[in-house]
Amino acid sequence: MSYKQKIAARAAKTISTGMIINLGIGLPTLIPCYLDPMVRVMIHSENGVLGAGAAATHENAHPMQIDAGGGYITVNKGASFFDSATSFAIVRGGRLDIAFLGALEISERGDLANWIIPGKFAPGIGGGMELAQKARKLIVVTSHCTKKGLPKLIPQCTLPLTAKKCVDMIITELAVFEVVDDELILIEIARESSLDEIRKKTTARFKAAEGELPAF
Amino acid sequence: MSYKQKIAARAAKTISTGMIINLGIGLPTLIPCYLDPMVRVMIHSENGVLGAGAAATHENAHPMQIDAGGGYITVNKGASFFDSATSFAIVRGGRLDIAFLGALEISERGDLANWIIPGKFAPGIGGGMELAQKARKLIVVTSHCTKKGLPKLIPQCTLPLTAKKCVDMIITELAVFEVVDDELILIEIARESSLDEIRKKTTARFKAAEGELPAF
Amino acid sequence: MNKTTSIKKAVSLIQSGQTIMVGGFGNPGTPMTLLEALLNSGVKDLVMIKNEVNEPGIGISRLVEAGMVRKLIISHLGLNSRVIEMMNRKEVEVEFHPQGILADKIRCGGAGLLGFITDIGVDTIIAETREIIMFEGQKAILEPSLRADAALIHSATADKLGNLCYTKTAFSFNPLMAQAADLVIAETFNLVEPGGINPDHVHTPCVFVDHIVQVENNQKLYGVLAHHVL
Amino acid sequence: MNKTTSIKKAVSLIQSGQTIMVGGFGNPGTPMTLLEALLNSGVKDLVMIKNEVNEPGIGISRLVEAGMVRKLIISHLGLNSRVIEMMNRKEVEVEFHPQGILADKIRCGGAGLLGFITDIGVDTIIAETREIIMFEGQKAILEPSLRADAALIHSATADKLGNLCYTKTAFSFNPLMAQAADLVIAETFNLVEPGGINPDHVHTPCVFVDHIVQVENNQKLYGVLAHHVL
Repeated sequence: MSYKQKIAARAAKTISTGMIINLGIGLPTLIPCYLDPMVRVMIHSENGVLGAGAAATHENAHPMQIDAGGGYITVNKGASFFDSATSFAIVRGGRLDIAFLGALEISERGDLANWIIPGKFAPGIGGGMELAQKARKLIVVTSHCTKKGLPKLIPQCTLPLTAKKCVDMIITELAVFEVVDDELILIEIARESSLDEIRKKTTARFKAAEGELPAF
Repeated sequence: MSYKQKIAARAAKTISTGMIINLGIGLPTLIPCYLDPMVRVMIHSENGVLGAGAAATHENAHPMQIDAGGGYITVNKGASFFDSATSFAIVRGGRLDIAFLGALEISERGDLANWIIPGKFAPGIGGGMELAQKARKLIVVTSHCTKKGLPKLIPQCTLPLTAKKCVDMIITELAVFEVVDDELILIEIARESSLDEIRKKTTARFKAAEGELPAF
Repeated sequence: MNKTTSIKKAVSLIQSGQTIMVGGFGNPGTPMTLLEALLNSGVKDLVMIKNEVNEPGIGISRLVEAGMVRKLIISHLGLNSRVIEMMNRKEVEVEFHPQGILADKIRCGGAGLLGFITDIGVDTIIAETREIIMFEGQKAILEPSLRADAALIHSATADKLGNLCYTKTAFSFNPLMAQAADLVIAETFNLVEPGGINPDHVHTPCVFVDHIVQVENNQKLYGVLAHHVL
Repeated sequence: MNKTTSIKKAVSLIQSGQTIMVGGFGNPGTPMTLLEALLNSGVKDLVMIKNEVNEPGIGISRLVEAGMVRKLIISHLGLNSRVIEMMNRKEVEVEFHPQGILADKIRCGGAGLLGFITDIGVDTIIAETREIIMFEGQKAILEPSLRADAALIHSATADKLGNLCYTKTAFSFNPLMAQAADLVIAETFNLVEPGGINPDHVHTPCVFVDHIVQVENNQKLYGVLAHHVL
């Protein structure tokens, strides 16, 4: 299992039947592979579909049926298609139970930065700002550190924000945190990791939940 | 021919093929009866239909198919149904070639008052304000005087306005006026009437168009 | 997620004092069965949002006439002389909006926007009760969005997940209100299984709808009003 | 009112210096044939509004790469490294908006409203370039509506009057842009006679559409992009 798969598998456990979820581009799109088949969710993709199914194959890909990441998709029974204004009425109207997004930085009070590195990476915001600000629950799924090995969970974001105090949960390959009352609470530790390692790789202040922490 | 029929017949002549028109409640709904059958228009009704046809009969009335006045209607080939936001996108987006409305008062610069008599008649504005303010051309079809015989074309409106400087043309049983550069121009006189009668029954300042005025 | 339920259970979720949106324009699209059940439920002190109030003895007018409605937020009272009289006697408070402005206030509420900016009515008395700003060189009204505790919706066809289709002039305010309330109850004539509606033809995606109630196309409630046929 | 015309005649109505909306999100809904004709028409100095810029060598990206576009108003540049490089070299100006905000700016333009009020982005750098007010006790952005000289629309089916139907994820920005431009040109795969579309299933009423061009469902332009299939 790669670190991405580990994160996706843990993220899948946050989802329960009846939920409406949105999966950001990249790592989040792996999450459905790890869903219990008994869990029935509806996947919203902001390009205008509710009820997205598995990725399409060369046999059943339809040129007019993609998700927001550009991949060809199937749809489940009960799906619907709609325009971009309706799609963001779903987002901003608070109809998404969970949105899963990646991160460049997360502050210790739950601010998220994930869309721009001024002067280096500025492809535009897409739907991320609205997803971050308005989903009922925002779960960040990300590697614990940057490619250079620097912590992503830091006291204050240095990059421009996607949204302030928007993150509800953070799932990395090392740990799971919840954000409660503007504080980071460590609630699970990866089997492969330890509190020590997490402390070393996290400059954001955090508390550990009481009792022995579950492993994942 | 009643005075209403005379007005409706004259109003029908303002319509040409390809136009999108909206008919206010009451007198304006008589206008299609006088349309040349060669003239193909699409009738918009603000309750959410484009392509309204003739009034329905007891035989073909459908309980879910009415116009904004509540009358059952038929629809023509190429009709469409839509919600109230789309319906007013048509109105406010300037997509109506002509809106026909009634009037309580019209000022000499083309202000219209037709929706409220404070303390006496206040059923609400409905779609009138948006029709008056945003139709490409607003044609008022009205009796020349009130039931008490008082002029409706007056120097300044005394009643609350529907919209300021919105009227493009006024058709009464006595006369046809155009509003050009905030001035009323008399352009036609009813066969049954005379310039003298119109002057007597119109306190709004107006000019007569040059040359002999056509009769209607 | 089968969202079908009984009319009794659905209407029991509406409480006195709440703000309720009601779809429809005239009879078409008015959720007649839901309104009748609400009438019989005995709730009171409601704020109701609708295009108009139907005609005397019909639809929402029955609730107003029964004294269950404290305030109406509407576009016009049409020909409902009974409710006009109640308004004049101050038995019901009425807040009027231009029709398309009311529609867009609701659409904005459903779209998670705070409000919109319009030049409609700037030179009229409706501007007196509204916030005016200068916007791009012109006078404009700031119009706040509108949401409700619950919306009562009429649909022609629904699937059990809550996807809705409307027909003819029964669209009107229904698709807008279906997005703008915390609790959305939709009645439907035709109930189908998921997959029974072409995904291109869904007018209201199921994410907006909480409960579906199948109702009978009862001609007493939904039939042609003879006095409106020429 | 038969609104069908030739692609040559339709595209000849677009002039250098104009602001043009282009429907679609990725390939689906992008009016590939209209864009190809526009590419060959030699207009320049365009301001183009689209969700994104397609991928290198595809759709609107071809016009940007050809230097015909002065400015892009979009939500993101996606994976289009060629256009990102052009932006970095200042060969094309890019104005970014959050995706749903861009959608609603266009919807507002089409609805004859001046703008809307939103809390999206108030605590971010996008607020720095926008007008901020206090609205109902909170910081909010006044977002002006957006219109264009012309809109290029892709539809699945159209009748000759200009009523449009979309399919699958090819809705996206098309229905919004079809309302928000002074000149609306729609391409369609299927052209039918008036009456050939159920009035309940019309997505864009014909009143918004000026010209219809029937185009071939050419797999070179509209086919599946193999690199996006897993």
